[in-house]
Amino acid sequence: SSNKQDASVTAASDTDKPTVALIMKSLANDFFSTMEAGAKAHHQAHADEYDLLTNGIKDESDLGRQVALVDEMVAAGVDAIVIAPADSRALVPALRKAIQAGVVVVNIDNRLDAEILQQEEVSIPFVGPDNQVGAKKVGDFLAGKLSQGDKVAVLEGKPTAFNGVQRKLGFESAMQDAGIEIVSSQSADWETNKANTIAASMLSEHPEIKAILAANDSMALGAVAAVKSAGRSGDVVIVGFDNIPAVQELIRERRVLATADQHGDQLAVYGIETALEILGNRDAAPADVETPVDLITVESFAE
Amino acid sequence: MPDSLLSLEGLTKRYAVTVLDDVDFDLQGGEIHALLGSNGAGKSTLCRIIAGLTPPTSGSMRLDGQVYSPSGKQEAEHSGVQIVQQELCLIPTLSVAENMMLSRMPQRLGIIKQGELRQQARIALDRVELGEIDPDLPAGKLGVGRQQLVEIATALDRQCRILILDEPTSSLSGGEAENLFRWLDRLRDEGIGIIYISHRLDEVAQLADRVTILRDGRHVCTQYTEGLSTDEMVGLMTGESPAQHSAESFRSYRTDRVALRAENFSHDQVVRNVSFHVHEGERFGIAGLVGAGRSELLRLVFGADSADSGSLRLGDSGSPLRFNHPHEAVDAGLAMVTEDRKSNGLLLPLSIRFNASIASLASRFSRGGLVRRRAENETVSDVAHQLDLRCRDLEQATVTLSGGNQQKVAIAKWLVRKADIFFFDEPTRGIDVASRRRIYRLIESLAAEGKAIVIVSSDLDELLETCDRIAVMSAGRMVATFSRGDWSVDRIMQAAFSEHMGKTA
Amino acid sequence: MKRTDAVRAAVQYAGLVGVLMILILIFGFASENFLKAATFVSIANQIPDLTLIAVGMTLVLVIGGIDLSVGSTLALSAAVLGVLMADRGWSLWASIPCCVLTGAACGLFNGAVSVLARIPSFIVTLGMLEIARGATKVVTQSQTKYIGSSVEIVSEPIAGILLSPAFLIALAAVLGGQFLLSRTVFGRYCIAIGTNEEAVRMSGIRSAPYSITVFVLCGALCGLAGLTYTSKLSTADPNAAIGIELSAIAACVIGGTSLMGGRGNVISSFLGVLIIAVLQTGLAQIGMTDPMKQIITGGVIVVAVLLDAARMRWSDRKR
Amino acid sequence: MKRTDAVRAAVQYAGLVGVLMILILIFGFASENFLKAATFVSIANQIPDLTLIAVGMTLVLVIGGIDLSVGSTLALSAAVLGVLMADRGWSLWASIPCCVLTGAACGLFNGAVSVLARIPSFIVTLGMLEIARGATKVVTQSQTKYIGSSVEIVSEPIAGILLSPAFLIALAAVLGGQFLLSRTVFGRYCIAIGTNEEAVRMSGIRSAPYSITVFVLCGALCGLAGLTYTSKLSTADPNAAIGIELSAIAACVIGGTSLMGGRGNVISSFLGVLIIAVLQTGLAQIGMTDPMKQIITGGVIVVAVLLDAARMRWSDRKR
Ligand SMILES: Nc1ncnc2c1ncn2[C@@H]1O[C@H](COP(=O)(O)OP(=O)(O)OP(=O)(O)O)[C@@H](O)[C@H]1O
Ligand SMILES: Nc1ncnc2c1ncn2[C@@H]1O[C@H](COP(=O)(O)OP(=O)(O)OP(=O)(O)O)[C@@H](O)[C@H]1O
Ligand SMILES: [Mg+2]
Ligand SMILES: [Mg+2]
Repeated sequence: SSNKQDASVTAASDTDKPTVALIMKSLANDFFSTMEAGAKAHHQAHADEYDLLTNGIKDESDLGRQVALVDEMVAAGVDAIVIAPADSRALVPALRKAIQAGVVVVNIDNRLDAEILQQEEVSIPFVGPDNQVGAKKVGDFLAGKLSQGDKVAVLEGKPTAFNGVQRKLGFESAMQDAGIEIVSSQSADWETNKANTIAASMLSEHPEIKAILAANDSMALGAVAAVKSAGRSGDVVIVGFDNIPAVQELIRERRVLATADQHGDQLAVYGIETALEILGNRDAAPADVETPVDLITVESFAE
Repeated sequence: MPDSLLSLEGLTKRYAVTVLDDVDFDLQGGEIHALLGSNGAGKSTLCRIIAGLTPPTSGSMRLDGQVYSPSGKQEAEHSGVQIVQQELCLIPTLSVAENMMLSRMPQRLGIIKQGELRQQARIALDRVELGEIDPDLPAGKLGVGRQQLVEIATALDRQCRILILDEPTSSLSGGEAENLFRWLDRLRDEGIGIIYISHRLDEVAQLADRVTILRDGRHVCTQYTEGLSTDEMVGLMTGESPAQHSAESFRSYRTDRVALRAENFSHDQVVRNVSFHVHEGERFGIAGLVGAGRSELLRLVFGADSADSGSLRLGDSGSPLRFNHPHEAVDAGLAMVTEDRKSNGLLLPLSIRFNASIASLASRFSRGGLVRRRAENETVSDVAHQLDLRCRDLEQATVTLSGGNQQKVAIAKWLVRKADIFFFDEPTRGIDVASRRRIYRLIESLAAEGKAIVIVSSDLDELLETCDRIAVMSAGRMVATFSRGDWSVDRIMQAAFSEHMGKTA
Repeated sequence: MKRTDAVRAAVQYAGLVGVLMILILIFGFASENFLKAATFVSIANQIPDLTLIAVGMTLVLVIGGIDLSVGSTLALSAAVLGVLMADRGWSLWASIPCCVLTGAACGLFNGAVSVLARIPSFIVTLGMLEIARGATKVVTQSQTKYIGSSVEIVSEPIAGILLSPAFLIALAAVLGGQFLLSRTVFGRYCIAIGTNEEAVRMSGIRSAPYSITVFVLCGALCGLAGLTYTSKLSTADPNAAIGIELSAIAACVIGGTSLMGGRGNVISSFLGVLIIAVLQTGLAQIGMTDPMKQIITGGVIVVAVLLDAARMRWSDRKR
Repeated sequence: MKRTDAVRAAVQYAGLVGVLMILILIFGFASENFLKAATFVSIANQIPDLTLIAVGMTLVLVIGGIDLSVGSTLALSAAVLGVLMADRGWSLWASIPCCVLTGAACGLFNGAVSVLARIPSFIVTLGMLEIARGATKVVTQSQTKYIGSSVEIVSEPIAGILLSPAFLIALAAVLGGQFLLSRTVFGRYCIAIGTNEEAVRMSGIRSAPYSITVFVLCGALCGLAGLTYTSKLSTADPNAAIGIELSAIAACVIGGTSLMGGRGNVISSFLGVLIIAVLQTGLAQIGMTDPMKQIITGGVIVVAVLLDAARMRWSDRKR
């Protein structure tokens, strides 16, 4: 692991090697730490091709800090920025400035707002999954286990987070298609403990609910605990999103039904590769890359 | 009788108990009117009402025949009433000058005129011969005596028609007090009415035109001072026939065994190479002017401040040592009643019981780490009784006690602790005559038990009355030591000024 | 004596209990399922972590300090527990001491640095807030550690009494903390230190060991809270308890503990915790929107303290 | 006289400036791009919000209060600005007063309730922290409001001097705040109130108006910070500045302001802000891992205060 440490500190020292800055959201989140690990592994395998700087922010809503990071990376003289924006609007002006300073920018994970991009007159290639489609897949799988007229509850992410909204929409459309009613939908701010409190309240207020759909796996963990302490394990089904290791175990134990894997470890790699490609050929028109989102159920671990 | 400057009628003040009950009082212009009473009689409360610091529960006041009911201190000041309170209330983080000018800063558009501020403070200080105080110094850096002088200088500097002084001399030594009296005489001649509270009855006899005596919140009498002896005053205050204390003779309990020997203590320029010793059963007094370094000396020996040099021996044969923290001193059997009870003597918001037992919890009132409440209560109430503490019950917060009773709590803490060597820094500051006697008797009985006692006091009479020996400090040096029998007030005062003479000459 | 003591206690807690009752009534009316056992079981399940931390915080506030690192300390202790149990396969009983000791070690750092170097505990514990959180991420490699049923036993109701060991631990901490504060020499010294440290020094008492011990105790309680938190979620979460310091301080201040030191009551802090927990659960149960939840929570915190202050003034006047 | 004043000031700030210099040197060695103009421009661009808030916080701390609601107040002011400009199409100049007044109104609530009802400002502003954040979400409907270039001018470098209006506003606030505190009657009263409110009352000065004004000032400064924050992002962000209260208090305490009131220096707080900003930027530039960043940040905060305390003790002894 000491190698890994070294890799993270390598700053831009070689002038002929491009430096890529990866700016993520909260590195305290499993998803982004997986993403970072994937990026670093890729960098180690291609250490002669580029230098890598990775940075994250305190939590997913610390926009100001992320904007500052963009500035700082430009100041640090990087050649490309691969960013998972914490907000789809607020980052655009800062990225526009970065582009004006000659930095290549690639957008991953959370798509920047097309309208604002247009207003700011920039185009930034997006590399990432469609969260709504992923959530729909999870929702559809759940619906298959329930029957029409059943009641469910949704744990939303932060209401300001674009991917959270997308996932909620995906869940909703799946439930609607199957004729299942959402009786309660509240935000638990992506947090395990908050999700635990809220899920517990949902269960005592609506004892009839058959399933809880969590917009990320951390919240699914909280819901699992709430279902357990309400003594209703096996009776209330839970699904999540992100496929973090803790939830993989719960799926094996059949305490969580399904989650979605957007291949976080590869997401940044796709982004970095796209950035390197553009650096190699500045004239090519950058195109969006849609990355896969897969449904994960207990069958996924069967083989 | 001419029209009064200020007259109070039926003034009553209730907290949990009635502290002022239907009190009448009047003050003429151009008189010094002393308010006397034992601790907790209600003197300060009466003055606080006049100064607008607290409203009366009922009763009326008239100033110049007009109804006067100040809504706050500012309004009282507007009507020409100034007060110097018993408890120090300078703001330690502000400079002396800012403190003095706090409610009337020289300013333009809210911006302080620094030069003018300093100058006005300088003038006010010089007027009362406090030339050595730097107006830019933070007030917290001054000793207690100096702080009291600054407060007096502040009040004297302001135009007023009524001046209230609540125990202004409690931390002052003879010289400063004389200086103050000269000023008060001058103000009296200008027609200003002065209310003067003090427990030093000889001062009152010398200064006041009339005295009003309060007892337990009630008005006892108002009389001309002339023809009233201090013994009679005491009798009126306590309600008993005049005591025959003056007949009491001094008795020494001094033994040959040295209890504590301090050698060559120095700290900055405040204490300079001071040595002294005290025997078991001896009462050793230290006299000096304000700022002479007496308090600092005690603090150094006690381990409260770290000395530049100095060592001490306990007993006849002890090896030299130095205390680095007061707990070492206390463990070795020392006790110190500090001079500033507010800042380091008492835990003001907490109860009497809590304060009295805190130093002895571990040694006397603990079993397996638990507090033995029963034993604690019994001991504390015994000591409270011994000191004649005036309080509602032992759970009363010490802040709500009268100044003198607070002092008794500070002493009670060490009586409960049972030390071998006692340091008393201004032990009777703000304590009434009767209680003061009680404290002297208490000190005497401590001496009789063979305890060694060091008393620092600005009240020379106190030292003359209680001590076997009196040392005198001047500007940080211990310049002389007198034994009972070969001292005189003159020689002591001369010694107290000696270092200053040298400098100016 | 005993009688008046009880009366005095009742009056003392009346304001907070009143606020609590009002909240329960309001939620009872607003939601038909609030006044059911399930709700109270769920609340009892939520509060151990915050309660344990509030007890430690009360002690720290009493000596005039503050501990901002409680959330990070909880997370670090939980991370140690998680790594030992999930990765190393240690048993629960072997891991618990390590978990509590981790918390105590953080507390020792806080106490030793702030007391011995005489710098404000605010800044030392703020530093610790960052340090322990960073260490948590190092220990867990920023991964949520799933432990599973072996740790769940701590928060599962004990057959017959419906209460979990976690809840009982928290209750014991409340009673123990209150006893410590009001009946022991140690507690007396803590109150004295918070009131006027200089006066304590001049009374011949060394305050440093007591102050440091308080921080260590607070850290150890955070360690215990890490255990209850982990057992509740069956997972050690590196993002656990972010921001809990504000909730804990709020609970203490609602309970009348002074931020200036010298005044505090552990039982009142517990009532503060209950108010916060009931509010959170109730608002979630009536399905209030997120912004309204925040507005109401903020409002209730202020109103609770306003009411309590008014009651105290009123009862002071009556005496 | 003037001369010694200057010397005294130099000594006073020497500790913090020293810490700052050491940090800059370390980062200069660790990253070849750190000691370039772009880095300092980027730092200058980041600090206005925190600086403005730290100025307000210093004043509040000086009177012995605390304001936890600064982040939420900033966000609410920014939200008002965003809605007026993005949705209503108001001009920047018409919107700024509304933005600042929103902040001042929050401050007025904090000040009026805590001072008049005599309850701790900690709890009132904690309530406000929730209330204003909830209100922000209501106002913006939990959406970031993209404003665009019309608001960017506040944080764009003015041609020729390389500094943005936002930075100049923050600098003016620092100098103004320090002047207010050290040279005006108002400032001296604030210090007196924080030291001993009772003594101030005894001097016949009503403290309530001063205390309330300080909270209003702090609120208004948060409003201004909302403007600089928004202009930096071109977007009004409902999640803006969460947790900034701790950074702001940390900056003040690093600068020697006492949480007990009565002592504070705005310029030192500004140095505290600079230390925090340099640390953040430097650590990001050398690409330290996230957990290490936190650990180092925490460590540096503690060490900075330790060094400053040591320096103060040393210079006290020398006198
Ligand atoms: N705020 C208060 N609350 C309750 N009781 C009080 C309060 N202030 C004063 N008292 C009580 O009022 C009584 C009179 O106090 P006061 O300070 O007027 O006495 P005093 O005559 O000045 O005594 P001393 O000579 O000791 O200064 C005392 O018993 C005191 O305990
Ligand atoms: N901490 C301190 N810093 C600076 N000067 C001090 C400090 N403490 C005391 N002094 C000064 O040292 C001198 C001696 O003070 P000390 O209190 O020992 O004198 P004292 O003889 O007890 O007189 P009194 O207590 O009546 O003022 C005074 O001038 C005082 O202002
Ligand atoms: Mg009095
Ligand atoms: Mg003295």
